[in-house]
Amino acid sequence: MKLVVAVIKPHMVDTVKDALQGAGVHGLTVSEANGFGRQRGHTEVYRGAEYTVDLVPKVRIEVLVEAEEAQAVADTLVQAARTGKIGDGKVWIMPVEEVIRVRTGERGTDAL
Amino acid sequence: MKLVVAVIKPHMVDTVKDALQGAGVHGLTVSEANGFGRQRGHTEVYRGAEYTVDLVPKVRIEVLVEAEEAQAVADTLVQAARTGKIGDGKVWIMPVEEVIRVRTGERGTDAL
Amino acid sequence: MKLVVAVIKPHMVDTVKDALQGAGVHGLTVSEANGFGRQRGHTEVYRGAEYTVDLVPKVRIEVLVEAEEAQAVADTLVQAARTGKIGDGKVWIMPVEEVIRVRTGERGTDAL
Amino acid sequence: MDSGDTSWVLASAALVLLMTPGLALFYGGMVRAKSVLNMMMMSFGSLALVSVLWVLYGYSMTFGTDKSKVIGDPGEYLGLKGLMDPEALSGTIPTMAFVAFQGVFAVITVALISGAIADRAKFGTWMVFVGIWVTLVYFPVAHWVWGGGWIMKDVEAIDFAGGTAVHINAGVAGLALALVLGKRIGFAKEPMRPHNLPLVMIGAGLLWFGWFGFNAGSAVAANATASVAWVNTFVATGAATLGWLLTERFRDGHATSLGAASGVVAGLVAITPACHSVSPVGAIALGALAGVLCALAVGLKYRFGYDDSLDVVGVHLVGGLVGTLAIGLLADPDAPAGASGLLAGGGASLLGKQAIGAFSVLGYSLIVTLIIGLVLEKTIGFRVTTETEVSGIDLDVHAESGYDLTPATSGAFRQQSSKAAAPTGEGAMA
Amino acid sequence: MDSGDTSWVLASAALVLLMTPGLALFYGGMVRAKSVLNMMMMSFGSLALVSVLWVLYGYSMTFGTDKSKVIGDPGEYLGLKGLMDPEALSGTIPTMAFVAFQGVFAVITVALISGAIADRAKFGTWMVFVGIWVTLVYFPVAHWVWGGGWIMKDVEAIDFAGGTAVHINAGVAGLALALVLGKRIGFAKEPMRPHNLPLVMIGAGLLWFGWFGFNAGSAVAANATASVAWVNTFVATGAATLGWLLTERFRDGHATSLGAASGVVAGLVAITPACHSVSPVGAIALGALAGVLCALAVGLKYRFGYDDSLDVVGVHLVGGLVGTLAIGLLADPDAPAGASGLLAGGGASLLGKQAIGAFSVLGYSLIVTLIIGLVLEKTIGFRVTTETEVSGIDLDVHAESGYDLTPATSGAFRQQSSKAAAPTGEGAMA
Amino acid sequence: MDSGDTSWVLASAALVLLMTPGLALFYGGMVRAKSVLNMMMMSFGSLALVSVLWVLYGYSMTFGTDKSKVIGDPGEYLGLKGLMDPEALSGTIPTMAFVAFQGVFAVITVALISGAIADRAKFGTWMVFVGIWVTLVYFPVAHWVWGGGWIMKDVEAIDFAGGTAVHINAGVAGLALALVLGKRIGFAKEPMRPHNLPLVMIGAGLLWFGWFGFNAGSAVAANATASVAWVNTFVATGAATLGWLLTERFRDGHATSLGAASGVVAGLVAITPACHSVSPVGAIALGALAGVLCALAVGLKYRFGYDDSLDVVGVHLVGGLVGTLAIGLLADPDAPAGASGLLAGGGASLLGKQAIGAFSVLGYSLIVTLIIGLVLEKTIGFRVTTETEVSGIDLDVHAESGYDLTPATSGAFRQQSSKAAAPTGEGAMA
Ligand SMILES: Nc1ncnc2c1ncn2[C@@H]1O[C@H](COP(=O)(O)OP(=O)(O)O)[C@@H](O)[C@H]1O
Ligand SMILES: Nc1ncnc2c1ncn2[C@@H]1O[C@H](COP(=O)(O)OP(=O)(O)O)[C@@H](O)[C@H]1O
Ligand SMILES: Nc1ncnc2c1ncn2[C@@H]1O[C@H](COP(=O)(O)OP(=O)(O)O)[C@@H](O)[C@H]1O
Repeated sequence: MKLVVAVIKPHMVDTVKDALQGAGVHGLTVSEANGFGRQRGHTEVYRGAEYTVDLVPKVRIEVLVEAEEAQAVADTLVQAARTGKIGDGKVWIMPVEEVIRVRTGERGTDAL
Repeated sequence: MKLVVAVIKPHMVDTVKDALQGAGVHGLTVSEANGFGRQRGHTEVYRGAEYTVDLVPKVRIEVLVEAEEAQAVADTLVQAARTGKIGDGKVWIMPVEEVIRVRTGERGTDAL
Repeated sequence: MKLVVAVIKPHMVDTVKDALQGAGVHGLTVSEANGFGRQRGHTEVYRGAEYTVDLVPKVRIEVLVEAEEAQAVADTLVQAARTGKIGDGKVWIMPVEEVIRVRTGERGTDAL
Repeated sequence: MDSGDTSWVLASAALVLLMTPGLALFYGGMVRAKSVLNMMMMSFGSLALVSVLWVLYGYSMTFGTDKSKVIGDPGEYLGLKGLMDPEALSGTIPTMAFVAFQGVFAVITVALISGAIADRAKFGTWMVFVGIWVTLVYFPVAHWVWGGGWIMKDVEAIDFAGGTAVHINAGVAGLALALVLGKRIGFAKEPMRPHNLPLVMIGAGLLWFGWFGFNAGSAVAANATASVAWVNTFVATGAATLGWLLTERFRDGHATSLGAASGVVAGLVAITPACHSVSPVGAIALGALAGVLCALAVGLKYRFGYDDSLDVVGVHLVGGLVGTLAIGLLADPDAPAGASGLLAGGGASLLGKQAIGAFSVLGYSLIVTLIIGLVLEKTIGFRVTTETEVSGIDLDVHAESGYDLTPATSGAFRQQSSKAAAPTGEGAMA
Repeated sequence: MDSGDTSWVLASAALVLLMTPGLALFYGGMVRAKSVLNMMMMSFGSLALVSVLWVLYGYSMTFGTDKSKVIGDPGEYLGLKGLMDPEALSGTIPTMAFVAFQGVFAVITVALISGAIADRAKFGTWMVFVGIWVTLVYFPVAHWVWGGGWIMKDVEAIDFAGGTAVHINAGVAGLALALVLGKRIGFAKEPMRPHNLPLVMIGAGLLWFGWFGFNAGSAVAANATASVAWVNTFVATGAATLGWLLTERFRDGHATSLGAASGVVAGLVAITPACHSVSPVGAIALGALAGVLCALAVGLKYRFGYDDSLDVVGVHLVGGLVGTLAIGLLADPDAPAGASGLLAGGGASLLGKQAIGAFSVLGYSLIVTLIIGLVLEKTIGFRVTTETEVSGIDLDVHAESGYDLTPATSGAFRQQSSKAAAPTGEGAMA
Repeated sequence: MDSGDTSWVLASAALVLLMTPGLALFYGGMVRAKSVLNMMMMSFGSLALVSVLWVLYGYSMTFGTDKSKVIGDPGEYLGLKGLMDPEALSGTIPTMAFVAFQGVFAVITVALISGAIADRAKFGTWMVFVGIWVTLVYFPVAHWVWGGGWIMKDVEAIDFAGGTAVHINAGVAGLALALVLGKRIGFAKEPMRPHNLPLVMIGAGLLWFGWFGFNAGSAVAANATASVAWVNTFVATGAATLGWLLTERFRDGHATSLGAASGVVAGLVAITPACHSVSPVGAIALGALAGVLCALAVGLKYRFGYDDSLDVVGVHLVGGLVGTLAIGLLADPDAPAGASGLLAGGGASLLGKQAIGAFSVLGYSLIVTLIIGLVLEKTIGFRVTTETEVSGIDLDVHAESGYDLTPATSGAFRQQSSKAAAPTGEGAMA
């Protein structure tokens, strides 16, 4: 089992979700995040003072997958989330030792 | 050290928290998430148009535990969070290499 | 590759971010969380009834780093986030098998 | 007809109308985020239904020719017939202006009750309750107090703007419904704190503003009585807010914003019956007393175990009683009412009248509301299912949620499947 | 001069003024969180610009001496010259009070249009549109209907408070702009639900309140006519809200809070032209009809594929037509207008007049608005870029976002680099 | 007594009362989420305390028989004694109506100051400050300007509705307190942007609405003067908003919604003293000037390093000065005041009077406020601890937080330990 995590631009979530479904992923979990990286937030002039905002809204996606599918899912994610502009985000893969479906208690692949 | 992660229904958090405390867990971290899976959101007819909302609110729980307790904690979590209906969520276990308590700098088991 | 995760007090985020930048970290992802631990929330007397609130706001920080830098980054984080009071939070390190930069498809260290 | 008086009554009627949306916000902010819409809908629903019933037969039941000091002739002004005649006057104003002003009183009284049953009432049953309650309780009680009924004619109790007819009446009806519906899941265990205090403050602000129409408008003229009522309403509210905040500060260590908002309302409630019978200094005393007592009274529900969710009992029933009875003590002969309370040497008779008026209405409203509530609960059901209550009444009952503020969920997700549904009855609009 | 009438008109003018901020909230709550500010700015911008144009030449174009029943003499009261004279009266009130009251009508009419083009209009272009539209469409149409123009003098259609001049006019202009700007990205695919329904309810409450100035104030006196208008406005709204909620309940299974708020507005719109010509029972019928029809009409945009984002067409155009035409059926000779509709045995002639008035304005406004919209779109551009629309117009166009409620982002992050910028034009304030 | 005038003054008093809750929202939306409640509490607290002091001795100090043109006789109307007499008139209205109208002016003036010390003032100390300041500064200054004192009698400066007595006075007091309390942690480093701009807009809308009572009500009659004041208030605000937005657009590239809301207030402030002495075209000029100058002035705090958090100085002090002095230039002899400014050929004498009035009050208020502030800071302390400020004043001082909107925290968590606490003083209610 692997966990594929992606931090991407908020407006790409829909495309990513469709792409993942197309690639046979049946579930995922999404949460809000803020990113700091090369992409800087906008510089603001607000009421006569200037500020740089350096945290930009991102969405964090987690997908549990079978080990052998992890690379493929990560690639799908990367394709779908790409706009080619700075701040597109990161995708990474982490090891998972056990997965359980709460409703049934099924474990491993059956739990996905 | 292991990290037990659970994505569950929001209104089960309280029960889960109590159950984990009963099982000797002294700390955990909770965050908001949205899930996509078999459980579909409701179909809405809103002002004369129909929509399917497919992201449903979930809560994400993270518990750092000693390696040998991970299975037990995961089982407790699964028991407590179960309603038997679709969308109950997932629990998974991930390896952790090091834990540090910020306040004291203690490491490993002492940091929990 | 490692993922350094920290759950810290919200008002320390800024200090932590500055410290990490000073230590050569170029990106991170931040999200909201609530923590349960030794630090209890306040006891409230509200309209004639008393309550204990036991979830306190925290911030969750994730930093992807090269394996050899993980300890140093974790230590920097611990230093910067410390106030010495209960509830300062935890820092932990997890293994990561692959990192991809969405924009370019670069992998591994280049993706950071 | 006096155009100045008419102008003030029309403006006052608009002010009182605003109190119901104001109440919707005040109550709406106090519940948890998952039931804010249901809470507001109970007020909006009252406004919608009561306005229609008022025009159809309510005005006539309340202000039609008195029958045995119990009720007005319901047929007399059915559908307000005859009242569009420009010669139809009530005092110095067109009767239609009086219809307007009194109509919004009926609306707000019913809406007040809803605070006692937050988070757990079926919306459809609530609407049925509104129609029955306003007919069996409000219209008769308003007739007794203002329309020529026995409290006005025989008891001669003073209720300038509705301490008895509105606040005691609604407050005890809230208690009755809270008993019928039972406690919310988690009552006295979870804090159930207001989800949006700025919304509570907006509501409190609008209530405050509108209440000047409620109280000073009850002079039904733009004159010295209205002016005294205005000033008394102003200062009693200030004193009550100070009283509530000091009570909190002393007891709990903190002055809260919910306390400020509640103190405002407690003061407004208490001065309502009394605003033309006490002096401004009397109004300060009355307000301060109401602020302190109501601040203590909102804790009673934990002691006695009824879930008066948003403190309708603690604020409206207790505040209404404080104001109504305090007239018996504080009434100042120099005030427009010209009555003397105990402290002004007028003896205890006024206090007695006030008590009879107050407790008669309290008893009647309690019993009738209990009966209505129980019948509805046993027949069509009044309380939602546990699941609906836990997951949130807004989503289940109204198919909506109050807020969608997060960037990721607002527009970022395109729906899996979606189609534009044609309005039912295809050709309806064609 | 009658001080009572003046008092009521000044109060009414303030009430109508409040409707524009109220509309800003009503509309603002309905869009997604990422465009709430832009939505509100369109209303605030109308208020700012139209008030100035009204004073400069708008009043004169509308109420100046009639030229060929088409337009008022724009030069007569340029900059309101001569109207500060205490002897300048309009009926029983100072002309300046009439200027005030009519001015806020112009403001709200323009602001109403903005609901049709939510989330996607350039703010600068909107402001240019406001100036052109109010000059070429609103001032002339208001002159025709109220200022001595052909609809008032020749057609003799009844439009007490603006069913034709305000609602049909703005509603169809909204349709025109929705066609010019095209659909939002995701229209009929994403739900695009209101991001803040309590905000919608606040707006609906303030609109409701203000509308009593709009309708009852249109008597331009505090008299029986104003009182009848008040009561009709009250009860038609209630009936419309019930009508809308029952339609939803029946069709979709749920009565929504957006439905309640929309029902309120639909009722207010429909009774606007009719509030002094129908009886209270007629007002109930009219309101209920409007509630049902508008609830169905808001679904039309999916059928015909125009993105009238916040239902300006479904509520204002349809509601305005319902109210304007229903006068032809329901007008009651006992009502202040003294006219008889078809059902009161007055024959079809009134209905004919109403239809001519309504459809003339509809046609004129549609065509002229389409032309203005297209010219602006082709020249300076009316619609924002796709990127701005997707990521949110607030941030791009106004450099702000509506909310920053989360603990971590509010104050927790000190900025990387920040410096206090001196105001441009260094010595400007010195 | 004239019922029409009374009606308008009572309505105006209610409108002005609403301004204080409106201000609470306007200010509350501008701070960060963690201090919204504290911000609102400062306004609600002013309303509570000042209303009581006004009735007790404030009215008498302000409008009691003049003593040496410095102060009214405080004993004369102690507790408003004698004023309930129906024969007690002020001009054409009952004196109690005048008491009401003037009382709400005192309230809002004090509340305005709080914007300068957002996020960091102890609530208890603020309340003490309110009581002292209104007594030592507001009551005397209002007496000088309106109650028969030296500015009214000797200087003869024009201040129709409070440019000097309210805005310059409160604005400079804000500056004094900002200096006493010092800068917020992070001032000029963090953006500290408004956490809830729709709330700011609600507040601005209610202020706008209420201000028509403030300005047009200051005629203390429903007549031509009130009507001119209404129109001037309307159009100056529009022009100021345009001025502010254009300044922003030109300087920063974006017209912001905070700019629109601020422009509205700047225009309202500036026209306040001038609304019966300039023509509508003069009001446009005055408004536009105020909009531009205030937009530039809000940047001054970064240049000079005082943390006037919500721009009380930039908007109220600067706007008040602009309006007060501009009368000297723009006063039009055809306007109700009948005075001629420099541009109308009246010479510089009026400008001189205006300057003397304005700067006298500015100096007096600055010095006395500095002294009060410093004494409070040194004795009971005025500023909260750094920890409270960083983690948020709402939680620490009021034991509340403004919002709890997330599904997981609203109701999902049952508390670890919780018990219903009995109200202190067990038998208090028994
Ligand atoms: N080392 C890191 N650890 C965790 N998250 C990171 C890291 N670097 C970048 N991110 C996340 O990825 C997002 C995009 O990174 P950024 O450097 O702005 O652009 P890009 O990935 O296109 O070079 C950031 O906003 C942040 O959320
Ligand atoms: N492959 C997955 N990766 C990550 N999260 C998942 C995955 N599948 C499901 N989830 C999470 O678990 C939740 C419940 O899954 P769902 O399929 O709806 O029900 P069940 O687990 O009862 O079969 C989802 O809402 C989602 O948050
Ligand atoms: N076992 C755990 N697993 C996950 N998160 C934890 C765990 N224990 C504590 N935390 C997180 O760390 C935070 C601080 O822990 P706490 O026990 O309150 O203080 P401290 O770390 O100073 O002893 C908690 O609020 C929670 O978010």
